[in-house]
Amino acid sequence: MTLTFKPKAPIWCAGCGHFGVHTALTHALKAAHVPAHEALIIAGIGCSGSIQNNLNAYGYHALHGRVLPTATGAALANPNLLVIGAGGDGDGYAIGGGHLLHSFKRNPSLVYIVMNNGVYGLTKGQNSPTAGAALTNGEAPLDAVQLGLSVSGSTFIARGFVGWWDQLAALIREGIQHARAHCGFAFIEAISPCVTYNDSYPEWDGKLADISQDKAYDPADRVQAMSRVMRLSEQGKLAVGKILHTTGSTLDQRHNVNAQRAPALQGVLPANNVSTYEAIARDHLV
Amino acid sequence: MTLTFKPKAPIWCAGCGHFGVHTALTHALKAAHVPAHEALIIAGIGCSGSIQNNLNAYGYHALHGRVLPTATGAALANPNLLVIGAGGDGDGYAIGGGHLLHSFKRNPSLVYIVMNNGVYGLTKGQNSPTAGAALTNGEAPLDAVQLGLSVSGSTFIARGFVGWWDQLAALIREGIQHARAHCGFAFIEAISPCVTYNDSYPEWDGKLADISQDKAYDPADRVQAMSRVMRLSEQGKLAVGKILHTTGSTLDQRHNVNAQRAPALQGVLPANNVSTYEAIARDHLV
Amino acid sequence: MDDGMMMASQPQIMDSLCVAVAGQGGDGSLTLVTLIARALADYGYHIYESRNVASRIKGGHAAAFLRAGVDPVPAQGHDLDLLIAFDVEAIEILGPRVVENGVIIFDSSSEPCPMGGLKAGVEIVDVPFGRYAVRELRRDLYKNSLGYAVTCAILGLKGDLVRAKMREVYSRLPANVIAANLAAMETGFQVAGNFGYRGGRSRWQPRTLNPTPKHHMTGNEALAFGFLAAGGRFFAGYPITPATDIMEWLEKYLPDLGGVVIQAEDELASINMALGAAMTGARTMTASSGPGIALMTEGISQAGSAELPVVIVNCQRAGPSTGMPTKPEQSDIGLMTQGANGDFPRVVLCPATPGECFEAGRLATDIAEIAQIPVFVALDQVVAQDKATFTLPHMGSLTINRGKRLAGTKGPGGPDYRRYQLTDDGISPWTIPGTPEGMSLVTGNERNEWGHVDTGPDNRRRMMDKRARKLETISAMLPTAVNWGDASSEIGIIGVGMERGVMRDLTSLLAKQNKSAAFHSPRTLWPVLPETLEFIAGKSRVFVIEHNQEGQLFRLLGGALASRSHMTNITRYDGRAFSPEDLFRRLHEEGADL
Amino acid sequence: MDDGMMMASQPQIMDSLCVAVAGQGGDGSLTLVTLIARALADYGYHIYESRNVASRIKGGHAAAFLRAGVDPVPAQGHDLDLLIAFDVEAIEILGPRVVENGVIIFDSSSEPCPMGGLKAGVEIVDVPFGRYAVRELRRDLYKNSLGYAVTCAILGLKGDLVRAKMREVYSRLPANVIAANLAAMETGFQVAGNFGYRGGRSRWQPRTLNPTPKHHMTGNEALAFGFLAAGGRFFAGYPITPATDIMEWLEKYLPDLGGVVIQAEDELASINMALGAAMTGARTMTASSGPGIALMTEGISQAGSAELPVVIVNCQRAGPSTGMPTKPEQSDIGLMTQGANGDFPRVVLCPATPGECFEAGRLATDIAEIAQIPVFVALDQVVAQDKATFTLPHMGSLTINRGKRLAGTKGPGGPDYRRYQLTDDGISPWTIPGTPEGMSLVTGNERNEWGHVDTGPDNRRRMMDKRARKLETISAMLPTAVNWGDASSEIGIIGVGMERGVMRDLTSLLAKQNKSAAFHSPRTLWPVLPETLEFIAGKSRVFVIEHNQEGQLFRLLGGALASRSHMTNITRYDGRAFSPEDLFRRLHEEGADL
Ligand SMILES: Cc1ncc(C[n+]2csc(CCOP(=O)(O)OP(=O)(O)O)c2C)c(N)n1
Ligand SMILES: Cc1ncc(C[n+]2csc(CCOP(=O)(O)OP(=O)(O)O)c2C)c(N)n1
Ligand code: SF4
Ligand code: SF4
Ligand SMILES: [Mg+2]
Ligand SMILES: [Mg+2]
Repeated sequence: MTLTFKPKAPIWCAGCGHFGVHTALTHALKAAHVPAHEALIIAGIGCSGSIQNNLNAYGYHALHGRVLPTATGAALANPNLLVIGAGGDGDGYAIGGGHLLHSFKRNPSLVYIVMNNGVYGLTKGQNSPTAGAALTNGEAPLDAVQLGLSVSGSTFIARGFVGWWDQLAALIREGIQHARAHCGFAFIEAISPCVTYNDSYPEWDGKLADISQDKAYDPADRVQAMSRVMRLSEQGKLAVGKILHTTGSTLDQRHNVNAQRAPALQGVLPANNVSTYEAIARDHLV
Repeated sequence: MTLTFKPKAPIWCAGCGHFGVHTALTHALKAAHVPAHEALIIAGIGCSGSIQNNLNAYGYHALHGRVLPTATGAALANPNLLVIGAGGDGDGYAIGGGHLLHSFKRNPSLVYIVMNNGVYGLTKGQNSPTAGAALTNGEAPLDAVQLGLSVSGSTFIARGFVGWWDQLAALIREGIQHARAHCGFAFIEAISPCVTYNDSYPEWDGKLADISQDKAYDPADRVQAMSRVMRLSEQGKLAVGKILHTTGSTLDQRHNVNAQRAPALQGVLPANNVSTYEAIARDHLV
Repeated sequence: MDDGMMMASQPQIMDSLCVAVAGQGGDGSLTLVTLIARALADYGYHIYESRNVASRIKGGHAAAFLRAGVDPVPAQGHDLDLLIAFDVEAIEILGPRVVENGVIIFDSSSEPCPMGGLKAGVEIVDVPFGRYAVRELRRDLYKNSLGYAVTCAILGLKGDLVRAKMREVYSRLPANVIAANLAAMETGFQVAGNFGYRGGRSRWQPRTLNPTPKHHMTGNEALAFGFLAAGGRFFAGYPITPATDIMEWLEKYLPDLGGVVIQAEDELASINMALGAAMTGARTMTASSGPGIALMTEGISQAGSAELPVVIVNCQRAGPSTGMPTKPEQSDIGLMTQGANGDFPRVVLCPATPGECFEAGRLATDIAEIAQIPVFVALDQVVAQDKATFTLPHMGSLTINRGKRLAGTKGPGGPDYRRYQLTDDGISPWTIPGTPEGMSLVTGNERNEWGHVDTGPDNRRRMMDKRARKLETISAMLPTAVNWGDASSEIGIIGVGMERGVMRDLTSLLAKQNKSAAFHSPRTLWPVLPETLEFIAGKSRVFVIEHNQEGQLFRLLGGALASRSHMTNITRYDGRAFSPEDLFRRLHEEGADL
Repeated sequence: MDDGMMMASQPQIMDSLCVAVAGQGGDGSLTLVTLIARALADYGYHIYESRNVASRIKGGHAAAFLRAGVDPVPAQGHDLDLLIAFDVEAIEILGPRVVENGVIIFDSSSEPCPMGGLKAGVEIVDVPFGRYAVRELRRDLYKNSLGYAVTCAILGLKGDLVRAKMREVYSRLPANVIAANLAAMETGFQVAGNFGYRGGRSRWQPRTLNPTPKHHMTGNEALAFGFLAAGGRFFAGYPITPATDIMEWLEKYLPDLGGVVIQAEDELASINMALGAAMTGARTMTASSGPGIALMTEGISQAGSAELPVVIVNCQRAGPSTGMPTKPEQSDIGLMTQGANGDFPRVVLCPATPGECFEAGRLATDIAEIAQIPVFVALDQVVAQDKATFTLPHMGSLTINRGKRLAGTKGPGGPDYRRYQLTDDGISPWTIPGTPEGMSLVTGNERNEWGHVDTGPDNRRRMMDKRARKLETISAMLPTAVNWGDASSEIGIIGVGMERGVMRDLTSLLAKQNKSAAFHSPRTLWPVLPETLEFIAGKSRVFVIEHNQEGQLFRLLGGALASRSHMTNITRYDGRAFSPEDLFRRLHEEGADL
């Protein structure tokens, strides 16, 4: 057997929420039976952005904020891969906010996990877009779940909490299945407290509302999902669970990309394409 | 009287929707009694991004996609100005999408008008994020109104149609009043067809739903506004009118910026600040 | 108008011809030039087309140019034989460039043609286009069809051929539109006839040359084709003048080959999508112009650090910032060669003709993958958008080189696989995600051979040195300069991109005076090749011609150790190309003994 | 342990002292160094502090250094007199740097101190920190307080002073935490006593120097203060190592002065917020490091084109791309001097000490507004984050120069007001939005004097030339180099930023051997000043010392016409600073006759 890199132990502070995400993701990959070499983890920059070093899979450390375009390029070029983007809330919602918007809209078949701790961990504690109003002198925090619901192309939106470990793993597993079945973009936010700069563990218990408990809740109904999440938010609560799960046009479909037809999977030797190239050349004769 | 630059005649194609925005904005500025020298128009790059050349006001031609950060910087530095951002849908929703998100969240007291024609006019007809699914092979268009509603910090969201000229002017006027009263971010999308590359005039009449006609509609209720807009969208309709009008923490408040206290309004001569500077220096003695 | 007057002399044998069509943006001058070009190409002429437009959709002075010749045409000429002017502004701007005894076809619908500034003997053919076209919906097209016939009659082109060409060019339009335009063309023949151009009487007489079929492409198109032919299958871009054509061309051809063209939400997304695709092993490109390239620099540095192959095309336009979007410049040389954070190996190619653009697209794709680095292709608006006839290489003869890419599904062979293995040539064998047991960590941080972060000083030095060695390894692949003229001349003239053509024309201009110089036109901008330093060292006087203000190429050569005591910089930055006469004058002003 | 053994010799008079505190990130080494520094400063010592940390929050080798001297300290030294090591890794990495007869205080809680690689006579003071601190909540702090007392006892500092300093430094902590740490300190004194350091017996004896109060700031802090003191009132930024401190410092002080510090969503927003604020007339700055500066280049080009004053600080770290975020480098020289689209005038200052950083912050703000251009201040991680004692200028003596800014509410005076008026010095008088009758169009496109788009070639040339003239106009304001050493030496040594300090130390090292050289340390990187070219021309051998791989400064000087046949480049890019000994060796290897 060839020896490739060995995953390292995480370097997070003891108690960091990101450990929980790491464990949940490891379990979800196993539960979804993803062979190690078919998974490509594309991580952001931040404390969260070292998770790829700790997993048995292909890993890429993207630029700060560019997890999603990178992941989109990779997933479109080779749809046989399971591409999993993973990063922080600063990475994904501040510098990467525009790409998130367009990923919900484009609906590429990949998974994106955001580790939300309300803070920039690696740069030592500045507010992230999800920092609570108490920290921001009254600025309302961003709710990426609402944002995702507002973009009509989105198909899978969930939120978990590292404290509720098994639910988080299950949500990630479902997201993986969504992406692997080429149903589109699976967005999962993990509430993952930063014990060093924004220790919010104590707050969450009372604040999280697990929507999956409600048997009547229908994740296929976007409008109701939105009302529910918004009403909860008015009550100071954050919805957790599988919030949206529906179907829609995917980026891969629109580009006609699949296991046979994809950029990384073509025989690109000129010799195999001479007649096509000659036809193109003829188009430009005068 | 000093002679400054003379506004030029617009250079748009005959029939371009942007003429309608120009007229509506001119009237709104007059109706809101804004002195010419107190208005600063910050335009994007695109056909839409030449509107500042045609108005009697201070004008700035920003970088493509950077209308909002520029406008935020200007409005925060001098709150006595009425800062009006104006640009295209490519400028504002594609390359500028992340800034739009954060402007809804930050709620700076300024006006932002997006001329939505579903197309990149100046670069000759590529799809913009609002291009209809028929043009994009099934990708759902972005609805910036829904997006804005999903960000809980937003305070003023409206949509008009250049074909309904007087309503558009009235919406812009209200937006101007919102910003001038330092109530926050006034977002107005103007449906403004591009006759050359995406002549959608014929479509709009049947597609627009004027929400202001409904006397029971309450623009202060975000959740209801969202449901209404989403339901209309499911029916293939686009809501027009004043969709959200509420109050919230503004960026200027949080930074304690006002007519007396603002970066551009300070006496910055060192002589006026010697004692403060000395105190700071003392903080760093060992 | 005395219809016999201009016909007194014999028609002139057409060895070369310069035509301009000008009016307001949206008048469709480009279409008319295309029609004439296609007709002339049928006679076997070499063609060169260019344009000068404003950054707006309708209105503003807009001109299209055509130069035809029995020999390949290196650049747009300055002097005009024939001007088709749709308004007075067109006469004011271009009239003075019409040669003695040249012809102006003028749209006299609203005003008479102003005669001031015109040279002696210029014939004015007055055509009230508006009067004829007033009832037509597609007025521009109609005007062009009319003008086409008038022009072809004056040029002495065969009516049948002229008619056939129009049918061919308009073939995809609706039948009623074609019919209307064919009618307009016939009206045009009548108008020409009224001026005496009928029954075979004309001002020019075309040669019938060897009609070998030629390809006719812009630099952008040829570059895109070269990329595609090298197995390029992924393109991510964002519209921007003058680079958009590349995306549009690829959108037309790439999907059929299992490729993808994606319009990103901005340039940050384009470059990072490209990096993501590159990681999967797809051959990948993006393209933009100055403002977009500036946005991409962080991503380009990431490609350099993470060792990802990507081709970045920069169709340079006049800066700074938004500048003059439709005007040519070469003012991103500093940006491309040195504009990113940190040190990393990169290559900047600078083709000058459509044929070289094809080759650069092909070669850049190979070099990027072989060395696992970002490779720029630097065009300027002239090279990018001017359109010329040339011959593409034989498609059956093309090859590609995938460097140290390991076989698809097999493990990398050795007992262990290190993505960033230290090697003598600086290049690590690599395998793509999906390969069993090929797992790797790819990162923009400093790391050890396995891809794990490692900032230890020894590791750092080794990794930096490894990456730097790549340039040496691929040095033999870098395209060398085109040299011509009198190699023994004491005077050397250097220029890249759009300067190539005018340097060629200057050669002819000098030859007429029995003069010469040594010309050197690099095709690799970075690294600066030894041949250029040797060329400079071998002359007693060297002139560096370039389109920017600061002398960015001049500075680059100096930074690369060229001694510059005998070097002179000739710059231009007004958004206009040099004509050979301009260049000759500037060289003289700088004391060139020519 | 024989408690009399080490005390046999007389305590050494402390003229200079190098201390390191090292352990895992989060151990709080920085706090301990701060405490010691404050105590030594009270004796009148000059202090220099630096750090070496990994890019992670907890864990990873992390070290803090302190060098104290009776004279100002130019840089962190290499040799250590005293090492406080919290783990074995710290000994392995730093132990070999402890001088003969130096002292190591070692945390022996889990392992004994490894002795391999240590120099002769090094004394090990074994302190099982863990045993003492185990019950404490704030374990790190507790360890530091303990270590502080042990160290101070060994250094021979007066107990009262030592105690008072801790109270002072911890004054803002809760009372119970203070009490616990005071107790830890007393424990520390006991531990030291066990090793014989009690009753006035110590290894060193501090001098009592003229205790003039000194300011103690990092380059980042001093730079931020300079900006603020120059009337800087708007800062937009985005966190990034090692630039974040600037934002954090300004957040503390700017709001009280009616200023604003805004944390943007990314660097594109920061630079464009800065441009928006600059347009209103607020004096404006942003700061970042390589990756963020790369993202800002489009905006910087816009500042150049639209003629907006803005200061951009680049705290350079090791690239390429994410590289090594906490390590110093000078590898964005190309990016800052040439990395943006198009040609535009810009200035790059490069201060080397906190005092110069203050002045650079002040001056950059003035120059930006006077010339209406973007002005970079280039730091490297060492200059940015090392902390030294110096004396700030007298605040009452500061002045600012607003250039051609027209009076607030008055019209611009003349019969007409053109934002981009063509002037001999290239600078157009300007007025800010809100001024009645001062309306203007500001744009990044080429335009006429009024601000309307105009791409005509004559207008273009005039506008480009006008903008280019600005650099000439402000040339007298640009800070000149610091020169020292033997001006008549045939050997010249050039370096900027972090190289300054080591060049100073090298001077002393050479002096000990009765040798010398001419040292030249520019404080303006761009434009390259004539003084530097003259310095180079006047020497027979010139060495350019810099922290990057490609020799970016060397290339810059060559590009600026310096003849380089007698120039040698000495580069380093392993993330570590030179020590004077390193530099001496490298110079020798390159054949420097020193
Ligand atoms: C372009 C750029 N800007 C800034 C940074 C500095 N930076 C590194 S991590 C980070 C934020 C991390 O916060 P988040 O994404 O929330 O991750 P966390 O550390 O909280 O897990 C920033 C701003 C960078 N690396 N690149
Ligand atoms: C960084 C950058 N990328 C691309 C461009 C090219 N560009 C100019 S206008 C434009 C899009 C215009 O579309 P929109 O904003 O919708 O305005 P419209 O013309 O439709 O009014 C683009 C992509 C640019 N100027 N700068
Ligand atoms: S700083 Fe916060 S986010 Fe980072 S590793 Fe520590 S606990 Fe986790
Ligand atoms: S191209 Fe479209 S958007 Fe641009 S001016 Fe013409 S009609 Fe308006
Ligand atoms: Mg975070
Ligand atoms: Mg548009």
